[in-house]
Amino acid sequence: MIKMKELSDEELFYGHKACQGCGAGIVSRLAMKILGDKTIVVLPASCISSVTTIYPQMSFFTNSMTSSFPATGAVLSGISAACKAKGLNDVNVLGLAGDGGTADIGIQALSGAVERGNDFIYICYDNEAYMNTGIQRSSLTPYGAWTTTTPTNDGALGETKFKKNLFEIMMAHRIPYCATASVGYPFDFINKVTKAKKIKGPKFIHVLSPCPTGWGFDTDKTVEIGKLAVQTGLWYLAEYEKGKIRINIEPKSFKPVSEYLGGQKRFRHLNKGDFEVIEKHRDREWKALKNLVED
Amino acid sequence: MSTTAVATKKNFISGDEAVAYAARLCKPEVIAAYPITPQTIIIEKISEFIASDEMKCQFLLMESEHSAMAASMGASMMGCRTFTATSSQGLLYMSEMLHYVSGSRFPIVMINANRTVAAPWNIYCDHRDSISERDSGWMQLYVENGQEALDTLIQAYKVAENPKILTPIMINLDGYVLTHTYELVDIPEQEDVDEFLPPYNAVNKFDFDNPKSLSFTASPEWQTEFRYQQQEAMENAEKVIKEVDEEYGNKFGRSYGGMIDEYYVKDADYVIVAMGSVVGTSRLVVDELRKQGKKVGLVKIRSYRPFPKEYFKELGKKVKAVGVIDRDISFGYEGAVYSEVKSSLYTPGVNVKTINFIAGISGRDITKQYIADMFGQLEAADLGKDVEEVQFTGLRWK
Amino acid sequence: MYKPKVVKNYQFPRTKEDMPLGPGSAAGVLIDVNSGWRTFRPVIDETKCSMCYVCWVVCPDGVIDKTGTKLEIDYDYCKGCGICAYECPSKAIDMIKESEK
Amino acid sequence: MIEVRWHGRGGHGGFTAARLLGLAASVYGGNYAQAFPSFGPERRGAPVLGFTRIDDKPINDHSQVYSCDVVVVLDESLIGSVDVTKGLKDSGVMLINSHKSPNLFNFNVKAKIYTIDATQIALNILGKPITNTVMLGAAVEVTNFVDIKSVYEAIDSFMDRDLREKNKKAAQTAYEFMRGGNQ
Repeated sequence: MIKMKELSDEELFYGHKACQGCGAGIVSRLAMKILGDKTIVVLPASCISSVTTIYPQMSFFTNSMTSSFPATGAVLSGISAACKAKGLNDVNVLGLAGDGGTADIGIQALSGAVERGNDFIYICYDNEAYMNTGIQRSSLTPYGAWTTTTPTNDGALGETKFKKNLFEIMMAHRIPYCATASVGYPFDFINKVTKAKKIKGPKFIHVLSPCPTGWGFDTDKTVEIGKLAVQTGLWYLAEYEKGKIRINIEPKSFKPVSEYLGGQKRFRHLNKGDFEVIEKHRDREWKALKNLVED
Repeated sequence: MSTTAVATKKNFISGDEAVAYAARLCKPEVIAAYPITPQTIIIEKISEFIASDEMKCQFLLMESEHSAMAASMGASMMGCRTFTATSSQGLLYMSEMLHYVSGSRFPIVMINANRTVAAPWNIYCDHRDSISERDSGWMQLYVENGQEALDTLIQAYKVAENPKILTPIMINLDGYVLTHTYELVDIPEQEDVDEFLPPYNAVNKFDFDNPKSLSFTASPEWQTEFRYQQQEAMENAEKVIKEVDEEYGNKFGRSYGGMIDEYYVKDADYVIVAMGSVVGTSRLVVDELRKQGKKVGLVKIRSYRPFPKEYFKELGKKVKAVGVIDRDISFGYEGAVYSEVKSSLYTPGVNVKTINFIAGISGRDITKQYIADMFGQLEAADLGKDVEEVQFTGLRWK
Repeated sequence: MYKPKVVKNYQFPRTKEDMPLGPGSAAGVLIDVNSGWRTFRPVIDETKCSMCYVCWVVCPDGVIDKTGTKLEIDYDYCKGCGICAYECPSKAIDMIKESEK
Repeated sequence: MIEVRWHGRGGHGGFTAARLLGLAASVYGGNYAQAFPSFGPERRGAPVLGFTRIDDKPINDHSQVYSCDVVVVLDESLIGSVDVTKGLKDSGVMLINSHKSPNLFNFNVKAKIYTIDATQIALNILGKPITNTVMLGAAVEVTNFVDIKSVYEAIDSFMDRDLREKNKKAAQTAYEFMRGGNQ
């Protein structure tokens, strides 16, 4: 466990143009703090790339590059192999991508890179839609959420499918390390990045990153919403390492989902029946997780 | 062809194998590739080299061509010399990355085994794949046999990595006709290649002392200037391609004329312009027709990008008719090579006749008879006969 | 305060030679500030602050400085989101309207 | 220039023979050669073609082979389903792997027809009905460009160590058989 006072005062991610209260901003900043200046950051088209690397203002203070949208995993492979070719053993190769860039268009390259076993850390900051381009749904948009491509006019539900389980997809690769995290639990996240930094091979951290702009909440509630997601059981904090799964925080009882959903405009059209569907799905997901833990 | 100045090993190998040997001689530090017919043998051969320790490099077997080019770019960002190879659908699949690489100024060298593009699906040679990537910002060189593929690959790194150029190069090798054809190929000694091609000393790379942001976003205020740089680099390449080819010739005894190779053009009335393997076959036809007293000649375009426009300006003043063989067509217009040759030929006062031969589509053989007929058509056009400007050679119902 | 600073009077390239070679340039270059984004500015009440650093951790822009004896805010880059104030366990941060400073 | 066409079945080594002939003629024979398969994916058992061009000067021709000086049929059963005589020059020769006498083949060609029971030779020497080096040895006898010693060198450089001697013997046996004149 890293202590707060030990955290570096060096800001390697600074002066960026992300929205006020950006969850992905918290993720990026803390990750850079842990990984330090011997880090190469690969950024596909995403919120973070578009708010950090616009010539000549560069908000990453380490080596970074903007990758094409689908290619993050592959670029990480190339850089990782090049580090090997150059005999560099102390470089952190970091992919920092959104949910669309990871779970949709980038999943082939990510899967390939993980399967090849190249040495990198991939952090997916999940704001549950294509936020950079104005809130279009991704395969990680949750059930019932409004987005511009899952509209809710005339009684429509919004997103009709449940969020894809990326954690399990990564586990299926038998990846050396993967974890979920939430902006609501920054220390849990920091610990996971610290752990990932020490492990060789591919590492994947999936961080729920509330987005005031796309989800519809006040800019000061980003961390709070991230906590509620965990406390209502709609997001779990877990780790997979050496073939074992660990649940990091297991609420004794879940807060009502309405506490999480009710605080966000994207869910304001949902009714009690919808909440029940979401709760049922939550319970199924937890059951599946616990079954995996017991295996 | 003069005698070789340095020691070489004669080998009877396929074009693909020649490429693999050339890649080995160039000592790339990272290779990221994905197999596709008819390029596959290159990747297989390199796999053998790596497995037997004859070649030392980081070798990434990718899950797609898009990723192969993306990984190559990642490696290039670290200052590594890289190599990859693809073909056809694969080239198109990596299209997005081609622009990324050229725009970011990484001197990646790639072999493209020319193969048509579906549909109709087919694995045989034409130039639809590479011509479709004409504007990707890559230099495009076309070779006529396995030996030239090997020599050009070695030359290509020296051109691409030149600090005034820093532009990627795609070497186009006709699928099957060259990739799968075994010919006598001289393989130079490693130490001679090392002398000719020193390790890549990258400036455009990550640096831990002075960290860099690469491939960044540029607003409309700056895009034009970056694009201008790319055009300027291509213009610089025109000279460097020739210089490097000459230097190679001095050392290894083989050179190819730089951007252009001429065959009996000096006093020719009728000239065929072509790229790739058909050039070799055309040489024989020129020999035959010359024996019959016909004043025919041949121009091989070796460098399609940068395009040898100055050469054609001069050619237009000297000849009576020019035919261009395109192994592709830009539907709704004409062959792309033809368009460009034509627009370069015509300078004030020049009124040369031109014909476009769309030939060798999707592996259709371009026979010596076809080529002889092309010269016949040029003569007919010159004599005032009504000749169709854009023709599909060997069309069944004609 | 230990935070990156904006480059004053940043010189844009004027000639061909000034241009970076392709889209690659120095990392960590800030040519403008974000202070114009705020409606509310966070103000730390030193008497209430327990120096727990929660605000420092959760700030998306990293504008809180803990290198001195008290916490300070880099108002050049604070966007005024208010997460610090909301998350502060001691309620030591007030969000004050910019025009009422 | 002479042009040789090899008729075989996918996976039976017909193209290997085409390559070995090219290798023998060029690297070990001091001439120039070109060898290429019938382009495309090779399906095991399917009728396939291989080609060898040999010349005393560099070969620029990259068009396909339309007329042949030599046709080699590695598998007699191909005759009938494939036109093995296509493009065969009047001055050319055809070699067929068959135990039958050449005059039992009624081709409407002026070219000379030879047969050799390559399968039997292969079985005797290699223990397997793989006829490519046998037919290669036979083909060498009818092409003036290539010395049989070059073929041995080609086999030595091309084949796995444990296969070399047997295959050289196979080629030699066929070569000597053809020398004997079995028209």
